[in-house]
Amino acid sequence: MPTRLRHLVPRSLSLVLAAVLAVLVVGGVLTATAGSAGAAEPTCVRPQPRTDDTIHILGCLTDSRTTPPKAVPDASISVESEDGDVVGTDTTDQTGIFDIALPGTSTDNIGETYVVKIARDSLPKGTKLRNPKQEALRVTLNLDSDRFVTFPIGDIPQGTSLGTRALQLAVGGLVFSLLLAMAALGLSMIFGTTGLTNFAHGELITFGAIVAYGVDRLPGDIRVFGTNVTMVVSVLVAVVASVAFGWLQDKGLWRPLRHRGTGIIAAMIVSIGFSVFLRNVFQYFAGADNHNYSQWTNPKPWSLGPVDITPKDFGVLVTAVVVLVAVTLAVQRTRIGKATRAVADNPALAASSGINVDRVISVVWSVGAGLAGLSGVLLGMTQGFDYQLGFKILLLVFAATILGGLGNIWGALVGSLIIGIFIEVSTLFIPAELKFVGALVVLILVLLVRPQGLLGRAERVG
Amino acid sequence: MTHAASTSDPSPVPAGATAEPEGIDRSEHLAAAEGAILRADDLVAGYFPGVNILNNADLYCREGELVGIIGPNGAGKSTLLKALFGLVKIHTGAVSLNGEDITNKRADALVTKGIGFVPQTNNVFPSLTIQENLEMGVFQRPKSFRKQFDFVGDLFPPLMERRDQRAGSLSGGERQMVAMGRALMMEPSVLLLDEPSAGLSPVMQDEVFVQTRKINKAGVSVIMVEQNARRCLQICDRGYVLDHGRNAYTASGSDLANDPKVIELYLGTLAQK
Amino acid sequence: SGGSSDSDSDSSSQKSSSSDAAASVKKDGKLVVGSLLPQTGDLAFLGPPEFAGVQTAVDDINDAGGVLGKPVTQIKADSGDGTPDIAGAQVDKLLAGNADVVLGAAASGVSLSVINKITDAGRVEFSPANTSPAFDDAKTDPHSLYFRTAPSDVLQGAVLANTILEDGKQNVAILARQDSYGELLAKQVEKGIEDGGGTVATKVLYSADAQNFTAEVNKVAATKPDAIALIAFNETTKIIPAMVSKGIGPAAQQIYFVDGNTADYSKDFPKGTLKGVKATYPGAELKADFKARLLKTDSSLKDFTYGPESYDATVLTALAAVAAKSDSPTDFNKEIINVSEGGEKCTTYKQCADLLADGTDIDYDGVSGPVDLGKTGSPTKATIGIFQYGADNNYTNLKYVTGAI
Amino acid sequence: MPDNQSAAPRDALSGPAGLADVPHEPGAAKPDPIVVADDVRRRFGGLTAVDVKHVEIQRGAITALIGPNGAGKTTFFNLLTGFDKPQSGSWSFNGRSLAGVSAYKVARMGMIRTFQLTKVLAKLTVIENMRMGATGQRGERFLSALLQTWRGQENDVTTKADALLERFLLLKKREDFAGELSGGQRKLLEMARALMADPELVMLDEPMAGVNPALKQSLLGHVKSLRDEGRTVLFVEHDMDMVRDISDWVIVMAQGQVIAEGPPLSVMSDSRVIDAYLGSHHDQDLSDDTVAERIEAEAEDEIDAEHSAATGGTHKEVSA
Amino acid sequence: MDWGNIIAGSLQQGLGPTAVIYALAAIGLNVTFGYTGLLNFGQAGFMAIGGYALASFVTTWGLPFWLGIVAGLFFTVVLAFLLGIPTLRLRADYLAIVTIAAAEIIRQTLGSVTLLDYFGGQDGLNNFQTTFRNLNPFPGGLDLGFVSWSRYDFWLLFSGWVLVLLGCLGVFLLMRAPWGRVLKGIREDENAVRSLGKNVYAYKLQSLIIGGLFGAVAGFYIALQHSNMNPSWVATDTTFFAYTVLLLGGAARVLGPVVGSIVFWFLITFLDLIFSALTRGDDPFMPTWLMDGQQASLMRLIFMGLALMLLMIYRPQGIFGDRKELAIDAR
Ligand SMILES: Nc1ncnc2c1ncn2[C@@H]1O[C@H](COP(=O)(O)OP(=O)(O)OP(=O)(O)O)[C@@H](O)[C@H]1O
Ligand SMILES: Nc1ncnc2c1ncn2[C@@H]1O[C@H](COP(=O)(O)OP(=O)(O)OP(=O)(O)O)[C@@H](O)[C@H]1O
Ligand SMILES: CC(C)C[C@H](N)C(=O)O
Ligand SMILES: [Mg+2]
Ligand SMILES: [Mg+2]
Repeated sequence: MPTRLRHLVPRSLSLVLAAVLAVLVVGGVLTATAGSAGAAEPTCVRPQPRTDDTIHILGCLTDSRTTPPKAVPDASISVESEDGDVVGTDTTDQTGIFDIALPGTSTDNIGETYVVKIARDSLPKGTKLRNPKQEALRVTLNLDSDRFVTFPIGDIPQGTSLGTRALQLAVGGLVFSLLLAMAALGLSMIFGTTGLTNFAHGELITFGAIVAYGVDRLPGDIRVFGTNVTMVVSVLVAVVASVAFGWLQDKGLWRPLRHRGTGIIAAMIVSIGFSVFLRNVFQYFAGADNHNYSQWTNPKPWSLGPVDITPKDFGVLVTAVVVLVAVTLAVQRTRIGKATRAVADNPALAASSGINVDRVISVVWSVGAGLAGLSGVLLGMTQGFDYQLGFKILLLVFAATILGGLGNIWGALVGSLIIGIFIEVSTLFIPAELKFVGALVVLILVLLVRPQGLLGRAERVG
Repeated sequence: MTHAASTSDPSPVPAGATAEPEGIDRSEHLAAAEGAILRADDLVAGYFPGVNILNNADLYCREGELVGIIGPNGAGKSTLLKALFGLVKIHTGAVSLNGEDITNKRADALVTKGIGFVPQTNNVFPSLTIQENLEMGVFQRPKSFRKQFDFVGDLFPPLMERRDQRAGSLSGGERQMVAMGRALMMEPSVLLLDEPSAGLSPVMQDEVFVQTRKINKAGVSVIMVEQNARRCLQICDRGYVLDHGRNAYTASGSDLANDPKVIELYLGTLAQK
Repeated sequence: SGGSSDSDSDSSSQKSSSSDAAASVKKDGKLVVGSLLPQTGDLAFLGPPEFAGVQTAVDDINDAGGVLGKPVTQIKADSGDGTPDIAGAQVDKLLAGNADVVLGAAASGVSLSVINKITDAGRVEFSPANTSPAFDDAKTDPHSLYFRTAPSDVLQGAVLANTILEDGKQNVAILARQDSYGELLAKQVEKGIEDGGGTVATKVLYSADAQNFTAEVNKVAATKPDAIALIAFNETTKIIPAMVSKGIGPAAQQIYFVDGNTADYSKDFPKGTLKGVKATYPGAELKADFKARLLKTDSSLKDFTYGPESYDATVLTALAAVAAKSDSPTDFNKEIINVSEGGEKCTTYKQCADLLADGTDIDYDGVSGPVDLGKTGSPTKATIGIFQYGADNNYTNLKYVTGAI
Repeated sequence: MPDNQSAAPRDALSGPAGLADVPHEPGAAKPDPIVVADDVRRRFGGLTAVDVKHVEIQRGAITALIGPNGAGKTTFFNLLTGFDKPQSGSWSFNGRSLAGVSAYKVARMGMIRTFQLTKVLAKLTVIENMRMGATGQRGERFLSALLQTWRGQENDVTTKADALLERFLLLKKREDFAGELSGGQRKLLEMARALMADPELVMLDEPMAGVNPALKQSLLGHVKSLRDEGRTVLFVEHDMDMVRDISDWVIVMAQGQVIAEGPPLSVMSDSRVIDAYLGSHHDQDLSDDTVAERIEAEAEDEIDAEHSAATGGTHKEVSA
Repeated sequence: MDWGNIIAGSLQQGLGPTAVIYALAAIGLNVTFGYTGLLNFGQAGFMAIGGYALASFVTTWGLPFWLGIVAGLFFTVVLAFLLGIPTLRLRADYLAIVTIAAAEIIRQTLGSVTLLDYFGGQDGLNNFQTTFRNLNPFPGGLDLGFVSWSRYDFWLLFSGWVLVLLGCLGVFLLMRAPWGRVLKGIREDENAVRSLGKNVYAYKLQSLIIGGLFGAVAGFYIALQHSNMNPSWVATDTTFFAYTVLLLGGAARVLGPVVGSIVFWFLITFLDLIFSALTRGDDPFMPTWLMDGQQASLMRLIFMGLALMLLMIYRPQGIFGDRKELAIDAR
């Protein structure tokens, strides 16, 4: 079995890496281009700037029922002082512009209030003010520059329908939840095997993002046959580094702790310390700023029916699915899945059965950290990252894991999907800033009904 | 029979009491242990530094021998087995298997060398099913699973019936069967059993003893700790009485079972009524 | 400056009749300025010019002989803007160091979180960058110990709204950071746009510690606005990519930035990302010689935002101490407004201090503008610059607009 | 059904003597039952672990509950004491229905149980474990804890605890943490602790499993003295020597049901019990190889019997 | 380097109001976690409730200060019930996550734009401390020569330490009593305690309430010390720090939290001052390529993380704890 185990790592890793590579290359090549609309007749051609010290009231009338909006000529506008004296009038020109000079210098006018009126009957047939009551605007001047006003014509563009928005949000949520799932799977595996509630898991996520950033920031692009593959290489390096980091972490920290017989609560507190430590070390080296990667920061979205999805998100989605399926199958198909559960239940007994406990745990740490790191880079690709990337979503990762049932692989996936999609879609009904709150409330409600999580199992007393 | 130590304390006192055997003569052990398949010499071991549970314990088991260990609660019987199996740190002393030093070796390495162990408590994987528990028994040789599984299934039919039930939900006795079954799966050459019959129904207890004997007859050396002392001594070739972390008496099973001192201190008279 | 032996005499202003008095700090002859400016956090990119402004001013003051015959000393602290839990402890550090004035914080939200602490301790808080209109509310500053050289966002809001309308945008979405600054600036922009006849398609306030902004951006995109005003700090680098992937990035939409996010993004985004984005921030055109002096203090400066305001705040404090002949904050707080307006104009510390020595009433005109502070301790007049981003993701000036508040 | 009140006279009908005329059949009515259970049924998935039609436990007597592994004895204990909830059924203690009553309330009523897998409070000392067992402690209420009005009572509790520890040979371990005890010592501590509550009914789940035989013997006397004090004892045990020695009455469970009842000797000679549980050679010496062989030869049949008894008609597997 | 100032500054924090806050919070955790074994990671939530109740009662609703205090305590009890009823039956690690989640729910909700008018959003609430300031019986600050506290801080820390000592006395009395014994029993095995006729649930709830009340008082002091109440004072890290304080002193020891808090804040400030001294000035001791002032401010947290780890590894029982007790396998 030791050989079996030893083979499992490279095998599942190479599978994962190949998948990442394939998808990222495809994603990179598919970067879409969007044409711009042809030019229309000129609208709102503004008069030449003046150098005198006067204030004008200007505006441009357009009919926004067409795209692009059409200029509305020949509408008459007047400006009255607060007492009702007309101080100037104008009619809009061919491009829709009106321009009324105010008497006096700018200093005279600061603090003055004027009323700008539009003559409704001077509007062309069929045009209506957007807000019929808004025929006069009171403007108080507090700037020494020209003052612009507008009289919108035509309805406000129809917003996107609720259903479409829900769909769009769900797709966004799906991408997020898959990334969450990778992190949660890692967390769940580590918990499942060692019983450690690892509060430093968030930092494993950040670690991936930061390593990739380091590679990305190396001077020059990495090119293969002329294609810029900097990001692909960065992702691969990040995953490998994360695996190594997980392995080292286990070897250097957690294994000695286990051998000293440190309890699970003490270990949990150690992980808190480690989390604080790592987070600040990350900040030490990467600063506190938000970062984006050099490639694919701003991909234009594809429109698939009502749903917009960028090639990047699509790539991330496919990568995540492939990786999740690969890892889950690897865990299910091999005896290591059972070995991890055996180790989780009772390490001493597992050893008594001939399982090399330390090696199983090493593998789990490596794979778990690799998953976390990968989810970190991909998260960084989709939304940018800073040194708190992992810390800020850690609670969601936990929520996902627990919702599904701690230590249960399928639970982690199910929990992530629920949490990730719920977070996005719920913003239709609750304020966006409370979206995490909503997900956490769901977590608590579920635990009320099923204290052991959705796929967890109750324990026997006595 | 050998009175390795003379003790004057009449009460059957668990650990911590005053009756401490003194001045053990180790010469006999040294002479007899020569060529034993498993031997432990002068073990001092414990759970915390500074607190020793085993105090110069000796033990040997010859090839094909069935050795029983009895003794009061807290005497260190389980600790001795765990120390042999690398689960408790040995401070001084040595354990060797077939002449090879295995002191403080990792348990899984010892499994590879052919030692099997059934702990007294926590001896199943609660979240694995019965079948998976048994699979763990042949973790290092998955190929032999089918054959061994049939063998163990014959031994404990209820396990076959419930093979997909999680061990955590089993009754105490059912767990014991799983634990025993797991160890038998690995076809060990030396088998360490810690109270294998505890919690089993009488018929199952008999079955365990008979099977242990049978396995032993087939060439497996067995060291078993039992509180079902009389039964244990009935089947074993040689027995040890452990007290205060060292062996107080050692002799053949039947000699021990009939020694009035042992009866008074350790066996009681209940079963004879 | 003050030790810790406070006395309870009510030396503060008329405003505080209902509440208790601030502690008063004994004068000790040494003016200590504490700077509470962003070294970390969402505004860290604006820290360097501000620190440079304060440092340059301190150097100038000390070159001119210091205050009350002693050199001014400076203690630095981090306002960690965007994460207010840093500022509290840092203020403790400044107070313990007997700082007479706390220059900062940069973010209005952070200033609000420490204002009671600073002013209750009888020290002056003087911010070079707070623009939230909240500070003009007497309730916010019961002891009259708060001042600023940055103009209230009443002005920036009006300029931004006017700029948006000037560009012919009629239906505008506002995406703003939820804090005193973002909220109230958004409100001013909204008001300006509605006053000018336009409509606000949606106003979305986000919580700055959100992990991502997809939901907020989706909400904005769903209303299909003509233009988007983005009132944010450094989280801009997260929001812009999210907007681009929703199809409402700078290439598809006119986007407006404000003082909180007008910065050099050439390192953050691929070329051309921000092309066409317009931005506003308070401050008159930076004079070349002052820019050179800031660069001398800190050669790595890239942005200069609020550097001049920081300079002016420091100089005004020093002048007020000179005028009050006391380094006790509860003495010189009454002079800060006086030296900023009404009287003989002067433009350097030395010039002004000399005039004060002659007993002349002065009006300090600083590098950031005329800095005439009104009753509430805020500028009554100020200049707002309007800028535009080029393909290099850096901004250039379009024009300056001056207005009264 | 319970027709008695706790105030009912207990003289002749109560205790072991009252069992004399009770018929030796499952579900037999006792003259003075302390516990009565009716139609208690507990299923786990497809497996019916407990399905007790009717059972009564005689007050003041020692009753043994025996049965093959997995017969449902522990589960029945859990149900009676509120640690688990049955799908259906009613059961009462001293005439008071216990359905839906939570575990701690059951214990307060005077029905204290121990666990098959010991549950000592590892990081409390042995004596603290013991003190915890006492009921009605003033100092366990928040206010009197704060106001320190519990001193006197605590002394009484401690005296009693020491006496019990002495009897259970644990006095030497008084100040040690319970987590440092060996498996057998833990059993002892748990039993002693249960007695701290002066329970009317003590329910012991395999109290002697793993206890050294010599010590076991001395403890039996103690259990008997509980009966002499007027307490009722119900215990699960696989050690037939003990069952025979101390029990007044034996109830046999198999596949969740009560299959036989009666005094020890009569039950143990019941062929069904021998088939399902004891095996016909449980008294024989195994060192005799011929016996061993015979046992081995017969083992298969017996085990088949036991296992069909244990799993019963429901052959559906419990899904994990 | 000015050692005198560094030591003085560290002492000032180690004995000052911040140490009071964390001592109070950690006493609460000591009851719930140290003695009862409930992994309550929601202490920041209780602190939020306390602080916000006080601040919003006074500032938003213009009610008296003392009513705010009473309300803070009252809502804490309510929260303990709300939190306890569903979650106290959960496994330890589930409980940890659920309580963190609850604290975050509270924090994010209180800081939300939706409730801006009541709780001030991210900026929080101001101007509620006046009554407390006016209660100050001391004529001036405390000046010990090398350290000094302003008049207000002195009042804060004096009243705070008095409360801390009263709290410790209470905990001492409780834990010596059978009541405390039951809590400790629950920590070990709640089913065993249940089988002995104790209402485990009620005890857990009492423990959570008492722990929460200490948290709420800590919350009052947070608000009063900062003269401001905003969501960032009660972030998850606050709970982590409180745990560090508790474990540093030694869990399940009466004085553990107090000593822990003093030592923690002393050390944290000490490190901070050292590193800022090392990086200060035009020609700092520490080369700028290695560490600048900004990075220096991270060093204390880096060290605190390390310290927490090393502590749990090499002295998991804290300053006061008993090594042997800790080593016992709880199972
Ligand atoms: N995990 C442990 N940690 C600390 N001390 C232990 C541990 N396990 C056992 N001990 C101590 O070691 C001594 C011997 O225990 P051991 O389990 O070996 O006894 P035993 O002979 O197997 O007794 P029993 O028949 O009751 O199982 C006991 O006094 C016990 O207190
Ligand atoms: N939580 C559970 N989930 C599923 N099955 C269970 C559960 N608890 C008990 N069982 C099953 O119910 C049956 C009765 O178990 P119980 O523990 O009551 O047996 P027992 O009579 O005490 O046996 P033993 O003498 O071996 O302790 C067993 O077959 C067991 O596997
Ligand atoms: C530095 C500036 C961006 C701060 C901003 N004007 C505020 O008041 O919050
Ligand atoms: Mg043992
Ligand atoms: Mg049982």
